Amino acid sequence: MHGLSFDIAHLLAGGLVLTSFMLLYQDRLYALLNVFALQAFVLFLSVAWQAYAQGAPHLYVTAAIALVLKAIVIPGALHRIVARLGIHREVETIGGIGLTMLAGIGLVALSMVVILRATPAAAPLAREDLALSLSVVLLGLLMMVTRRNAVSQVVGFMSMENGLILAGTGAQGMPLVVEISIAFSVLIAFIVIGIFLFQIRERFDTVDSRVLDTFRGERS
Amino acid sequence: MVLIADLAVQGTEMLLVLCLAPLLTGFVRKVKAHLLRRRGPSLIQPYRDLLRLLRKEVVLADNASWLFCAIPYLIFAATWVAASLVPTFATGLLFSWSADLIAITALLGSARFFLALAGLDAGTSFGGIGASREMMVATLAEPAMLMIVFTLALLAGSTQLSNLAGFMLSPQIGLRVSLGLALVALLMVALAENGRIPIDNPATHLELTMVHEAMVLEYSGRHLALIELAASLKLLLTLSLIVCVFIPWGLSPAGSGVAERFIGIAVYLLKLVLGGFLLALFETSIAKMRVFRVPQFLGAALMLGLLGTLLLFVSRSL
Amino acid sequence: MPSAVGALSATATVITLWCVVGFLAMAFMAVAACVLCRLRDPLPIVSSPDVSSLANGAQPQHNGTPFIYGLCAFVSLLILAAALASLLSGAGGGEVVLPLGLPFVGAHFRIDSLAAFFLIVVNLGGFGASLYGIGYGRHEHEPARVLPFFPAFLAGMNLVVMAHDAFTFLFAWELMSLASWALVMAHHRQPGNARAGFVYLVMAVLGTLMLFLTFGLLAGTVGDYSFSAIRAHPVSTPLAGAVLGLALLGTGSKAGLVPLHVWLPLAHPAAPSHVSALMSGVMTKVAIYAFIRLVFDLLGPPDWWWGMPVMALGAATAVLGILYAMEETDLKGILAYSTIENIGVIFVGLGLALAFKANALPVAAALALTAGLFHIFNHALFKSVLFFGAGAVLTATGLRRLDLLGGLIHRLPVTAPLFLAACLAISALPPLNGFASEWLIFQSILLSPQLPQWGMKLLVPTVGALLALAAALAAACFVRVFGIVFLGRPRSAVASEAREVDRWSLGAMTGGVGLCLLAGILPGVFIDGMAPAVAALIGARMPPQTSLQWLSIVPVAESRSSYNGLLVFLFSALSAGLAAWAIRRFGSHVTRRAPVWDCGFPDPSPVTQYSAASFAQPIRRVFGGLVFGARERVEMPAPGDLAAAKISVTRHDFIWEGIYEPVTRMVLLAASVFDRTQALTIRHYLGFVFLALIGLLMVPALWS
Amino acid sequence: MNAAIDATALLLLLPAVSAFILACVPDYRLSARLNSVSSFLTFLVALSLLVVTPAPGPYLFVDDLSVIFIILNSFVGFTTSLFSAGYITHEIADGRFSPLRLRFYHAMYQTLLFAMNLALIANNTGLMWVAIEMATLATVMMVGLYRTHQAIEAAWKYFILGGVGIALALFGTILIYVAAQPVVGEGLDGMVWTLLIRRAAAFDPALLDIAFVFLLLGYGTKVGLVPLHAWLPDAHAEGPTPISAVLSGLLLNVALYAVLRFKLLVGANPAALRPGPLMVVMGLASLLFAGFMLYRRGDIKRLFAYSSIEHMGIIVFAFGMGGPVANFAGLLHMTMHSLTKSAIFFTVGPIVQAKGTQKLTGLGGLTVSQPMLGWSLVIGVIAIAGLPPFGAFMSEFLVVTSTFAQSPWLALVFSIGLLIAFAALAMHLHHLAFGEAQGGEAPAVVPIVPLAAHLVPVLMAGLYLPPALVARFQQVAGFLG
Repeated sequence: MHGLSFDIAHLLAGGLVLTSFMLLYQDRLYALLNVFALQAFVLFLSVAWQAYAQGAPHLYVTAAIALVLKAIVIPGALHRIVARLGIHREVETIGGIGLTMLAGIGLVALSMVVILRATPAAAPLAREDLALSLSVVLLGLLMMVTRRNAVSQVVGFMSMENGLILAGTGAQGMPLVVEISIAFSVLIAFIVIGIFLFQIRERFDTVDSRVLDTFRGERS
Repeated sequence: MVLIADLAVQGTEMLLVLCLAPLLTGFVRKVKAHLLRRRGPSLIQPYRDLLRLLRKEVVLADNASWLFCAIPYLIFAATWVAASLVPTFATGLLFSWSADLIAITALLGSARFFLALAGLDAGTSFGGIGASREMMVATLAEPAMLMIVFTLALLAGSTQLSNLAGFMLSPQIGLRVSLGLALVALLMVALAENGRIPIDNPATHLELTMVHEAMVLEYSGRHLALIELAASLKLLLTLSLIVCVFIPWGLSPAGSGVAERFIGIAVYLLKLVLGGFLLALFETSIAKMRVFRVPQFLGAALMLGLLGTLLLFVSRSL
Repeated sequence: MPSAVGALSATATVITLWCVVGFLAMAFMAVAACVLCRLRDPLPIVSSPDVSSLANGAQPQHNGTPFIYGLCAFVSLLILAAALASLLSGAGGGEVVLPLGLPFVGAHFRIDSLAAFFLIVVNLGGFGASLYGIGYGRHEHEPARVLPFFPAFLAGMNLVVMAHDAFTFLFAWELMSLASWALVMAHHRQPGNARAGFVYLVMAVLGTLMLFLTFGLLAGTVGDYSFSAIRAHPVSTPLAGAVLGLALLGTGSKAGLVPLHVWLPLAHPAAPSHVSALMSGVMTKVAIYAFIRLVFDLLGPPDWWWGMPVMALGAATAVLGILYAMEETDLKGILAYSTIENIGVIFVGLGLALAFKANALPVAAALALTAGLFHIFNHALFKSVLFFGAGAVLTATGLRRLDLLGGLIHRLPVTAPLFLAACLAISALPPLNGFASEWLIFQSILLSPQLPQWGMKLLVPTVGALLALAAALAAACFVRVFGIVFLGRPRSAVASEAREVDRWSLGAMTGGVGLCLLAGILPGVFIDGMAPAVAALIGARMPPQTSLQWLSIVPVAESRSSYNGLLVFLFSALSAGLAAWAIRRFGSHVTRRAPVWDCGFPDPSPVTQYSAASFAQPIRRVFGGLVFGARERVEMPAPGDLAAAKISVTRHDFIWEGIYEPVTRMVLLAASVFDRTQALTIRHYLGFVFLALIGLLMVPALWS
Repeated sequence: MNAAIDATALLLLLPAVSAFILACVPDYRLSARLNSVSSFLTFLVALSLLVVTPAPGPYLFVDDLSVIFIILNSFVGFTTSLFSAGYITHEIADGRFSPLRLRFYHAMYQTLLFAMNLALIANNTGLMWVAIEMATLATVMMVGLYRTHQAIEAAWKYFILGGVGIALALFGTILIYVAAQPVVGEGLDGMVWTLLIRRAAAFDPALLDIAFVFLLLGYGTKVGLVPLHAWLPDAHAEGPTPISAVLSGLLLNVALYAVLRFKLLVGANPAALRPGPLMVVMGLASLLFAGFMLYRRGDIKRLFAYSSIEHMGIIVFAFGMGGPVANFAGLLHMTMHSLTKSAIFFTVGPIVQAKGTQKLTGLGGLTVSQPMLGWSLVIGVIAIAGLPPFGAFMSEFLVVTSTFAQSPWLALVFSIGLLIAFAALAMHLHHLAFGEAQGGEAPAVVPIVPLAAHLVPVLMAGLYLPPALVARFQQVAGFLG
């Protein structure tokens, strides 16, 4: 792979990490969803570039899924849910944004150390991609851990999935099976989450998982 | 022929202790009375008491069981057997190997066991007091006694009294610290076992201080006679034991002739007189202690016995 | 002839195995019968057990009870015969391997002389208990909770003794625990029994896990769990010490070594009495069998210090056990504590044997081991009788508390003397068997100055003193038991209306007492019987006893000590008879009944009698302060005040409070701390995942 | 050859087709019966694998390891479907299930069986991942089936934690591919088990290490290893009881299977981090943690859910220790746990239905009020606690003794963990089974057939293991290394 295509791939992957940080930084739900859409778009670009660079046309499918589903449909749906529930101002973070960002930087460092040390033999693109996608995965997980709101947890979860897709596409020649499964799972995940959100709203009139947690354990 | 002779000696020994026992009790009482400047009853008063008791009717408590009636015989039998196993004037008696010092202690233990049961049988509070205190005394006196037995047995290499006495006569024996400790402990235990002052007062019927008398409170007539006789036998036994182990001189060994036997008897009687006198002297010069001081007294005996044993264990390797 | 001898032994093994199968089949039959009854009558009316109806002899329907117990008795007798034949023929070898159990090892069974001896103990006890059960079982309210487990329990104990590989052994061991646990839980409605069952089960599993570890050390490295393979690969010295410790923990928890004894006084009273007899008299012995098998047989030559912990624990167990018994007021509880005491005595014997064996003094070792084994046999006998007697009291009155009993000697004229005889035996009084075995133990202590180690020199005399103390306390304890329960005046209405129990129960007790007397007056026969087992473990034996003059026993050599139970017995009987005859002949035989005198202060209320607690008070004042931290407080009202005076005693069980309570507290505390994780939010759980991930990623990141 | 391919295909086809059919059948009695019949046929097909081992294809394959899992799974699946038939009748009568929901339930049941079979016969890391994800989603649906507050929370918790676990597992899978790619080559080959395992020694060890971390955590979440276990108790407690049985008896095993496969892979590379110690630590942590958690439980199903965590800890510990004996013990323990734990849930279901509560305080004296169920529960608990004469005793014996030879301290800690867990179970057992009966004495239908089908083999295994089974287990144990 020549220099330019490597640089572009690298840039796009880096953009994904950046958007992850932006996700961490948000304190409004609408803004969060918008940033998530942005991340999905970056993912689309990245996957599309990989498809072009690797000459693997099946990756375009993945890219398209990312664009349509994650950048447009899901954020839109979530927008509507948030609007209907009227919770757009509530993103409660744990431990403050600053601390979260610091932790995020630590996570990126960790993933760099872990992956780059481990893969001296692998193709450079795969290495970089893996490191960056691990960062995205960890940042998504961090987001799930530091957000109380169910919608933002779902966003964190999907951000993790984005990282996984980045990793999958970065791996040279990874069979189609995986892409389909990812798309498939995102679809199902969305459905399930949709059902759950629907029910949760139906029963508790809020998607704050704290309310869900009131019971938390022994049946009383 | 030898067997018959042996049997005769054994029989004599048994009869001797049986006959001597009340005399010893009477002697001690007499000496005590003299020491207290009283005239005191005659020496043969205990015999008269026993005979009178034997002739009297037995008054049984309503609640008394068959065991209550059987116990005097059992106590008497156990004590008598124990007493006849102790070499008095002769060693190497026919049946002396059938029970050793441990068995003698245990036989006395059986007698005590039954006596305590008798105390509980009528279902009175005094009987209970006596029984529980007696067993308390026993829990310390018996291990102390066994420790003494251990000390002696370790020295002599046998728990058999005849062998023990034989060993004490032999020149191997020197002046041993362990022996001294054992002697002191044995004296203390002997006082406790026989319910003498300072542990118990054989003459008292003051309710709260009595131990032995409380248990036999409900006995009368021939039953009481047997128990009194057993008590006398026990005193004699203890004294014989002490003199046999610590002043073994004059004991006639197995297979000796009639003359030697008689000398043995004479020496034995002398020893008894001496022992009875010392006992009376001791009893008149000391006051009875409170019941709950007794454990300390006996605990000391136990410790002395243990110390004696330990010293032997340790010094064997030196 | 060795092949023939081996064949004989194998035959005995096979016969015994078939008998065990018979036990299991009986258990299965009982289960099937219960299930069938249940199916026929799906909604039985559950009646709660009623003490008064029990005392009045109201008997529920029992069709299977005599059948099952009778069969059990028969099968026990069969095994007993097989084991006796095997022991007396002196056959070793004859291993039977079945393709059961652990697949790559198989189930090994073998009856060597040690196993044969213990089979005799087990099945003698089993026979007695079954016989007793034929009568006693009729009073059972829920026989379905007893009948299936009783044969299974017997099967378990027999299998433990026969097993000759680690897995089969532990399997049988745990089967035995489980069956006895089920029997403890038979009267599950009574308060406290659930706790008893719980403590018992946990202690049993603790013991089993320790034995797992023991066998892990013994066989784990080789990977072959058969005993012959273990014997062929002895462990190294430091490891062997660890094995000894683990074996002490594992078998001690079942045998009742202090401080692992806590379950005994809870579980033994809770079970039906014939089961208590088995648990106390036999199961604890099976635990000792396990100890002997592990330490004397499998572990190889002992180190000199091995005897010390065994002896020290044994002595402590003996004294503490009997002191606890002195304080206990539950009849069966006292018997259970007294079992602990006797276990201690036995362990002292075993410890001495270990010490002698390690110092190459085989004859002394043989003496000590014989003493231990003889005491095992004796204790199985008299403890069974005592529990049978307690069961008879329970049947007659429905009561176990000493303070409600009394005067039963009048109401139970046959049980009382039998119980008394067993009390005499357990108090080590001549001429009964308890004395014979304790005498042997004392004799072996007297041989111990030959031991060269200083630790031994200091320990052994102390142990001897403690044993003597325990023996004296045991006498006091059983005076208390017999005196309070059988003598005096009845302390409750039920006790005054008790009725003698059935013939089967009395027969079982009579048989036990007869054997006690026999073993007491002819100890030499029994010692010679045990000689093959001792010789197999030590390599030496006590000199043959039965050929001696007058059937006396001489532990080591003629010149030293001897004891003749027969003569002492005859002698005493003769003296007592002589005295009785003389008095009949010369004295008065007039007897008059009159009210009790009591120094002139008789009180008709039975409450004024000495109670169990007051009987124990002097001894508590001597030892209680140290051992129980006991404090008495007397509240004496001022003169003129009509209020009652009060005495109250506070006691501490230092072992329970010092070991078990803290452990329980710690476990519960940890449970509470961990339990907080049950009530966290999803976010927190995600946090756990996150932290686990980061933590694990750090490992490769920081690895090199 | 053809027949063999048919067998693997049938394993997938049967549940898939029945799922469709069951989704369409309105009558619940018929569908329950169909459910059982289909599960039974699947079980028969699974048994046929014993006779004919199909040749591995690029997507599906069967080896000795997976045969054990497949047979066990289809067997428990079948018996649970029998139990479920009785169970749902009661639920319908109680009005907790609507017929529509029941159609969904049956369809999901078969989907779950399909997904698990797929996971077990997949010859492809990606396919396996997809199958396990599908199984997760199916169970999430079933856990939330009652639509109660608690059920939805349990399902939500399960979904989120399961989702994260699945995501981690996927990352691990990708890493494995990345590690394999330079050696095996690009494309499908890089994910085929049979190829991977053959070439694993040449993979980049550092990458394998990281991959194993992700895979262990990812699939470990589904195994219920501490600290990833949080979904498990709630999911067991709030779903229908047959699902609790399936979760404990099957799904955990499937996840464990995945972990074992990857352990094999990583273990085949001599330069990689040993996977054993990681598994040992997590197994031990699960055992100890779950042991302590058992004490304060107030809900009977949650109690046995924690016991499942404990046993998964034991199994993972055994496999982590490795060696022929420990692996054998691990396999045996897994089998015993599946059978016993589902049997326990078979008794718990009717008990809870009869008493109308699953709180422990409301359940007591079961051997008095419901003797058959009560004693079955006692037997089940004794069996699960590793007491003889049941099979778990043998496996625990082997684990402890073989571990003690290698590392005594670990064995000691392990034993303490066993004891702590045992004491807790015993404590609850005494309350549950004995004493005065509490709550209703309503008659309960005893699921005799499924209970016997589970407990009798468990009892038999404690006494006698057939040599054929032993040979197979030993072969697999040797193969697991």
